[in-house]
Amino acid sequence: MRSVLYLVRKPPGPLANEMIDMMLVSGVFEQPARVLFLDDGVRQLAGGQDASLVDRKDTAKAMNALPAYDVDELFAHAGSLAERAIDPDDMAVKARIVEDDEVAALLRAADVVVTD
Amino acid sequence: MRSVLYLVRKPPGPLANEMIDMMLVSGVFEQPARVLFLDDGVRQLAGGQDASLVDRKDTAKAMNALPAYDVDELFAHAGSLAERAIDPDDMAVKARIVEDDEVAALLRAADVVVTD
Amino acid sequence: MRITLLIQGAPYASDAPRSALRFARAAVRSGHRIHRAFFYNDGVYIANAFATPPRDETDVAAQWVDFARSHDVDLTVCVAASLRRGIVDDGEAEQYELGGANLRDGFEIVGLGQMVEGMLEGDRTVTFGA
Amino acid sequence: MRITLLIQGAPYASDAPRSALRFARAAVRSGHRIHRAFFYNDGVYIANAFATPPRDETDVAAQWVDFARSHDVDLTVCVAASLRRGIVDDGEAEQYELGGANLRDGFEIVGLGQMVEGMLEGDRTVTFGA
Amino acid sequence: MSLVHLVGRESGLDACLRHVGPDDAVLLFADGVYAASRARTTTATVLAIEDDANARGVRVESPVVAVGYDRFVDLVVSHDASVTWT
Amino acid sequence: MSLVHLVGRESGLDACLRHVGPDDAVLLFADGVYAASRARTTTATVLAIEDDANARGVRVESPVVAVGYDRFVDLVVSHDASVTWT
Repeated sequence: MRSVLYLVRKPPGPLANEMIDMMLVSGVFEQPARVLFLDDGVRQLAGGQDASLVDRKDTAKAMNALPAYDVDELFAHAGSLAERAIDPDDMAVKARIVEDDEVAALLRAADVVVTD
Repeated sequence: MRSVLYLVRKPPGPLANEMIDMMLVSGVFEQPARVLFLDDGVRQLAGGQDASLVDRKDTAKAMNALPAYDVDELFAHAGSLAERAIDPDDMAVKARIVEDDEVAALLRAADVVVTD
Repeated sequence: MRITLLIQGAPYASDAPRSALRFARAAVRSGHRIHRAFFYNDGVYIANAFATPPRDETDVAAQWVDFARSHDVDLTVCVAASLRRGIVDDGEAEQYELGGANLRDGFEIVGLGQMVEGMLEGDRTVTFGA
Repeated sequence: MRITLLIQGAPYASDAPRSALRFARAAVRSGHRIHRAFFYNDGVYIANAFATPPRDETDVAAQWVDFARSHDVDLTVCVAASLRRGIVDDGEAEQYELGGANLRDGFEIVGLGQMVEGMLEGDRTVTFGA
Repeated sequence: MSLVHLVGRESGLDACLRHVGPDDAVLLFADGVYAASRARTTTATVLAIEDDANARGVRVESPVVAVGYDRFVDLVVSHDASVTWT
Repeated sequence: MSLVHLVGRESGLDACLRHVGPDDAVLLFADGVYAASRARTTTATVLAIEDDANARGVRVESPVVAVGYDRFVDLVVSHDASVTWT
């Protein structure tokens, strides 16, 4: 079955939540699916977010529903986190921290790469 | 009468054309109106554009209609042009080249600044 | 003071309609008046009456209409920007034979002249970009 | 090859629908097949039947419909993304009592499962982002 | 003449700082709050909307000042004009 | 496994170049062609859609290669997957 990598490069918000809906459906279809947070995408993982303050649905909370749909391989780019001073030990979503070479490998391991 | 400065910071395209429509209406209302091209906005001035190749309306051509509506003070930021290697002698739209200090003065001379 | 707002971003791709509303509420709280809110570019998408967000999402269009009714604000969308994006009132629906209209109650379709007038009449104009 | 397209940008704020169409035309010229075009996020705005661009602007929505009819392409928009943005078919119009439908002829409202299926069935999937 | 610069996107901060005058203020709002940490090194007066920062998990630290939307309004009213950088 | 990187916005080039492999190709299209001059200094194979460049008054100079949409299709077909950077 064709595997998909969701490459998340945008900050949280309504559009990010729509991409999570697509990831959930990949899970329902039992499609092998991984999620890689890169560049501003790692902002979706930052701890201490309270989206209700701006009348938004919580992106990190929606991300945390993914493992229940068997989308449980989440990766966050170390360099992107560091550039944005996001503490890997205080992330709202559990993701494995990966270096540049692993990013390259993840991009090449998927049959399809979908970007947000 | 309240004067307006249109601060153009986006590249050409359909949204740029809509902002030009607003400038034309300022002209019709005889509102003192100036246009300042900054950052990617100077891309609207680049020579040699042929928007028909991508089925778009020509932004530069629309800009050139402004003086007929008495919007005839157009300014382009020298630094923004230089960063993008746009030759000031080969611009599709006639605009006066201004340095940083004149940008600051233009922003402060207007009663209203509208951005694109 | 009388404040005019120009809102250019779409309801989901941009924070502009939400930020502008929170600004407008605060302005009224502080004794100022929002003279006109003018939606332009992709900002006009907010005026589509058919938009039906799920119950667990806030409906920023409905919030704008409530606010405008309570505080006598002109909620206006540009006619040209709306027509090319498919937000039309009854008159346009008939004129272009579209088989239906979808302008949300509380919004008015106006020309760009109304925005320029808003700038001229307001003491301040604030742009909320996409 | 069978190619699936995911298009996420709105007709005016983004080049995505135009670029994707030019890609699709070239793919067909080269003997490939566009299996499905799926519009998502603000990309769904393309399916608003009421959109009436001025005569001197190209109508990218109409071009997509023509292309899809000639080359047997599924033109699909996501149901959830469309509903919250106000693009609805007759069934939804009735269900939500909207007083009218505005889905453009040639487009079909489908679930996200159809996009995932498109990825699984296509030999290649190309994203055209906002 | 003084301006309030309204920064609604992270990249807007650098764009506006080139043109900030001594009597101007810079306000970070919406996704503009992502520029809060970088804004600490400028000499300009920078404020940030507290709710927008907290919604995004962004900490606002001195000399950047956390404020509410009421202050957003005050800034617009007390300066001669506003310039939006998105 | 090889990738074709589809750059549809100027800022997409820098983002993608960090992750380009030796067998990859980079294609600039739409507003991505604004990155054409900067792309000349990379060692990666970079192509640009000629119509998109000419529409914007952008010159495509060696080693960046000007191509048509047919080549866009070929690149997608001849690489294992595409990654879009907008």
